[in-house]
Amino acid sequence: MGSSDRADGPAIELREVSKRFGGRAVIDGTSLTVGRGEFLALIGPSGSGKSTLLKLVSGIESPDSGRVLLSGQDVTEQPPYRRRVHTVFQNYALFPHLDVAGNVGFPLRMAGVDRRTRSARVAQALDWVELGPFASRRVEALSGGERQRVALARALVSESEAVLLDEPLSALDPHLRTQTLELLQDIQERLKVAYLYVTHDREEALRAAHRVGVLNQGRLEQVGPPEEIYRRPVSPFVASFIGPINWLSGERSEQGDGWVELSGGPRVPTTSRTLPAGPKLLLGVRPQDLWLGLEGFLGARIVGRQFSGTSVSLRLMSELGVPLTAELRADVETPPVGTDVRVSWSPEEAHIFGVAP
Amino acid sequence: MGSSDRADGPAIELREVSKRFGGRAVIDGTSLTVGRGEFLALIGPSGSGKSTLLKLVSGIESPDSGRVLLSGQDVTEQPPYRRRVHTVFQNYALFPHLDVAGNVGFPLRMAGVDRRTRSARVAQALDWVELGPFASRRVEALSGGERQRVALARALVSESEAVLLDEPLSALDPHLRTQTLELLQDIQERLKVAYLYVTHDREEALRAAHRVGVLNQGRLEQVGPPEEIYRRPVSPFVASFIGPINWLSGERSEQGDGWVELSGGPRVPTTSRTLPAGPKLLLGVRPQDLWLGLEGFLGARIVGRQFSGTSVSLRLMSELGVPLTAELRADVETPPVGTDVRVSWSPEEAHIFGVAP
Amino acid sequence: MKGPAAWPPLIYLVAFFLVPTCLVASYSLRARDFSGHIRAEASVEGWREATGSYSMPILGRSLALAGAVTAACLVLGYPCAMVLARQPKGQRRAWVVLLSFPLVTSQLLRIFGWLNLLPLSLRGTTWGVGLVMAAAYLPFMLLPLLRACERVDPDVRLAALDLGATPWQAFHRVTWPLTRPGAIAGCSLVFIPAAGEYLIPHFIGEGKVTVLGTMIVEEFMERRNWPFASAAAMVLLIVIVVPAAVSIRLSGKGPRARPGGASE
Amino acid sequence: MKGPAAWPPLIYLVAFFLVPTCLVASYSLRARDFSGHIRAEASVEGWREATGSYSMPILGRSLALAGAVTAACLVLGYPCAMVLARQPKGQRRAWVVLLSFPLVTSQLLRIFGWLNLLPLSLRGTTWGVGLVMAAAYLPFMLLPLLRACERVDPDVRLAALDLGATPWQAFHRVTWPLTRPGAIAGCSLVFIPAAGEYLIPHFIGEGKVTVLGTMIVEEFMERRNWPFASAAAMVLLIVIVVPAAVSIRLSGKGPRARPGGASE
Repeated sequence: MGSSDRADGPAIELREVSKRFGGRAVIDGTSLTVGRGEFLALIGPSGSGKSTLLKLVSGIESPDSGRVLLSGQDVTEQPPYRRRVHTVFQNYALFPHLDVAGNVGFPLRMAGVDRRTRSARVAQALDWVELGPFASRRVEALSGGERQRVALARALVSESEAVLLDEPLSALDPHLRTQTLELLQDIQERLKVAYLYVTHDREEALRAAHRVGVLNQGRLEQVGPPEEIYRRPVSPFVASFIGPINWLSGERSEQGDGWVELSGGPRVPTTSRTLPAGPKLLLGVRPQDLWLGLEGFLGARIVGRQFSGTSVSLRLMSELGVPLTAELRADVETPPVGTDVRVSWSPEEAHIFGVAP
Repeated sequence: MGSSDRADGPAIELREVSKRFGGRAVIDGTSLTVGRGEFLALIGPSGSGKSTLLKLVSGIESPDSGRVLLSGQDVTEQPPYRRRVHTVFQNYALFPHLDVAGNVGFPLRMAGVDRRTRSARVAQALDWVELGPFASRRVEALSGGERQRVALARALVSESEAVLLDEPLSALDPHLRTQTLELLQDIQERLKVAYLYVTHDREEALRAAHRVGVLNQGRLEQVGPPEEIYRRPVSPFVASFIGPINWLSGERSEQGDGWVELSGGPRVPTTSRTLPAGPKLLLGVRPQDLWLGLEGFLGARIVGRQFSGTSVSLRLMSELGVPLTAELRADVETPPVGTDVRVSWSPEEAHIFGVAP
Repeated sequence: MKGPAAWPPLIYLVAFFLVPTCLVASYSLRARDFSGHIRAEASVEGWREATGSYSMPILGRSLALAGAVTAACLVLGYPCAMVLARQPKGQRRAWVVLLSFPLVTSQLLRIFGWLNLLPLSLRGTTWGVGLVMAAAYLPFMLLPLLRACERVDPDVRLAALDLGATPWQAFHRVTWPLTRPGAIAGCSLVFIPAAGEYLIPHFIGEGKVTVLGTMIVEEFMERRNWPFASAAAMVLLIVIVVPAAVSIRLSGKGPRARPGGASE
Repeated sequence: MKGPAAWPPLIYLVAFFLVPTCLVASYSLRARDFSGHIRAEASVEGWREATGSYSMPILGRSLALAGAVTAACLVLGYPCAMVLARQPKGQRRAWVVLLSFPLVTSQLLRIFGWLNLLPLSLRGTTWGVGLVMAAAYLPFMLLPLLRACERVDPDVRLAALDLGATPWQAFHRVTWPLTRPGAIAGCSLVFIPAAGEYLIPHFIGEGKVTVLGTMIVEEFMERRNWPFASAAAMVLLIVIVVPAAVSIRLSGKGPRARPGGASE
């Protein structure tokens, strides 16, 4: 079961894959490549098809059209137990009648690995997830975090090229998520295994993945490195989903390109890149990119203030009647609630999209 | 049932209350006052006695010693159904056999309010929580967020002076928490009702409450406004619990007060206030208060980098062998992993505590 | 989601339940010859006898007996179930096993034990039969009641107290409505077999307590009046199906007692 | 948490189960006079007869019959339960109600229905008795099996396939071990009452199939050999208690099939 039988090609490749359930396209002509040793995170709201995409890769579902390739081999027609890719299920799906070693060794046993090799490799996999002394524990006696790591060890133990992770942190307590994510990252780097990681938590994806894909209604809207997705979203959906944002509507100024006329308000400058085509424009600025001062594009009144330790977030009511949120560093003195201020932003930080009328 | 029968005094007052379960003091001589119309959040790790404290106020548990006062009246000996304070339970504890209006009207029905008045006040309470059209819905047909609001309306409908909230957001999806917290805040301000709000999420408490109390092993370590708790924690426990922090150990410098000698490393300046007494000192600096540059107190190497949208967090290994975390704004250019930098901080932002040897 | 067609249990129901029932129904509408053999031609004589002046008092006695047994089981079982539901989980499980014991050990053994325990004045009386039936059927009441009580979120009762309900109001307005489906299930499980009980009236009644069960056996086996016996069995089925249908209706409408967590 | 003391169910168990059982046990160790009356002095004559050359073949036949009925129910019930567990929740609930129907409607009615359905060649034979018993007891097997199948997290089977198990391996290594406690419970619920069954051998066997249940009734009621009948009842109890205790042990050790979520 060494690496000699591996074909060339990316760890996972989907080519124009579609899947319908009851007439509805859950995955709609999606192509995606996960390179060898790459950590790719897929994010999207519930119902966007994230989990279905994983099932198409693992073989639990088969696509209506399109091809699925693992390490360059077409596995579209193969049942799940022939595909050399394992899944970390959202609820872990551990075998409650087996102990930790029995769970982790299951894939090896199914592959016919002899007992002695098996126990050595199980011990190794448990070391990766820092559960060395837990081999003979009952699964029921484990905490949520420990179960999660058993599920991970079970998916890693046969050293296949790719592991699928279905919202692996969602059942964990918030305070465990950060450290578990770091463990996932460390293992991924150490073993050079490819991760296809599904989550609905944008911060997890941005923090940990090499590339992030944003799914919306069965279609991949954008795939790219985290900072690219965050700084240059290709659609209002991506911009909103990847982080909080203030939206202002407007249209192209008649006084020439580079200016946007906000609905019922002032003109604001933009960077010189050509504005999108739609007759209506949508201009988005993230809360931490808003500046408050005596000068600025827009008048606004501070109507609320929340301190969160690292930052202070101010709720503003702008002269346009649109509420805005600004997030300032907590160590900067902020004006009190009720103050009238003017709001501006750096034109480079404004995300502008055209919308159909 | 108007406000005429209310005595004077704070909405909730606990005087030296203790409660033991099986020999262990779960609440240990705690005094606490929640003023009229005040939003007080209690935070603490699990097992710190937060929920027990609420049960002592509602009367579900009675204290072994100490007094409980509501609106100035001693209710220590009264059963829960005589106390004019209602609870929003962590799992909502809605009555599954009653519809929404039946749930919200329950306290009024128990108080003998006639049907017509009842339905008017139920409608009003449902308006407060923006569930007006849901009166005749089955509880089972509601989403988690809607159930939470029904539980809130039920606790508010009899317009008592105080409402107890037991981790009201913990069963909600993360994306619902922010908006539900704002709704809770709005209602609290509008109705001038006192909230005693228990949570293990420090950010919720800091964002929303007028004052925050930190519970540790049945004792209130500190009570104060959020910014005071965050900026001037009275103990290492409070400093750690209220937000991430880097700890360095050291001792008082022999060269005079105002300097701390870090264990195995350099001297660092502090503000002129006298240092605490303990022979050993603990110096804490929050990740966002660390500066990286060519000059600084400590040498360190950047060993990891995570982008989270609004900020970049860098993992550092200091020359002391202690790992540090620095959090920088995402729009500032950060040095790549592997760079050697020097770390410093403003002496005002360092929290210094004495520790027993 | 539509699951796969459930053919195997359907076949079971039809072959093992529906067919025998229909056969009995068809016998109830036939005539008989004097040796007791069923003849081909139709007749309502069986039904006339089964609803006549001989049968109706027996039917009435059977239903009254079953009703009294059910009421006794409910009154005895509810406090037991409430107490058991508050036990820690492991102990509760052990209790369920212990309480299931009488269900599965030989009924005969207990009947003969009881026969000798009963005061002489109760042997061969309806009271004696009722007492033994209540003892025999209590577990059928207890187990569904216990399940219903377990399912009630304890916080819901605390919430009622917290919101101003006295302990009695909390029971009347919250605990009872939430456990009612279990009580209805328990009552059905006691009433239905009690109405057709044969063994206990036969052995404890010592031939002096005639109920539907003993009457049907007598007609089938001794008097060999099959149309009458079949019609009486059908009357019993009808008398049982009506309350069962009602109880399924009622418990089907009952709420799930423990509301699920927030779903995405 | 230690709950309140469970006195009411304890009293029930002692009064309604333990006392009658002990009474029968005491009778089994007494002598009798010729009219069948129990005398004061002790004797092991009852036990000698109950374990003698007349009784032992009957005991053997009863256990073999119960075992065969149990095996037939398991083989028929397992596929039914698997199919039902995959139905949507509402339909599953309706099926449970339908399948409970034969349990609660009059046994007599079905026995007489069967009596007339059975080919003449099977009436009065052990085969015929076994067939009717299997039909009657199948729901006792089906309901616990269905509950066990329902509790198996479907993702666990998918995980097995995902991790390289063929469908047969997934059944053999995962589904079966997880549903085994339900199978054991079902087997106990069938085997135990089947070993002591009286009604079906009595009516379907037409006096030609003697099993423990019919033998005990005959000795008690007709021959009035109470020490023998009591000892035979105790033998039945012992034969039943041993497998029951073993099955409780086994199912008590069985895992909870659906692992709970992460707890704090």
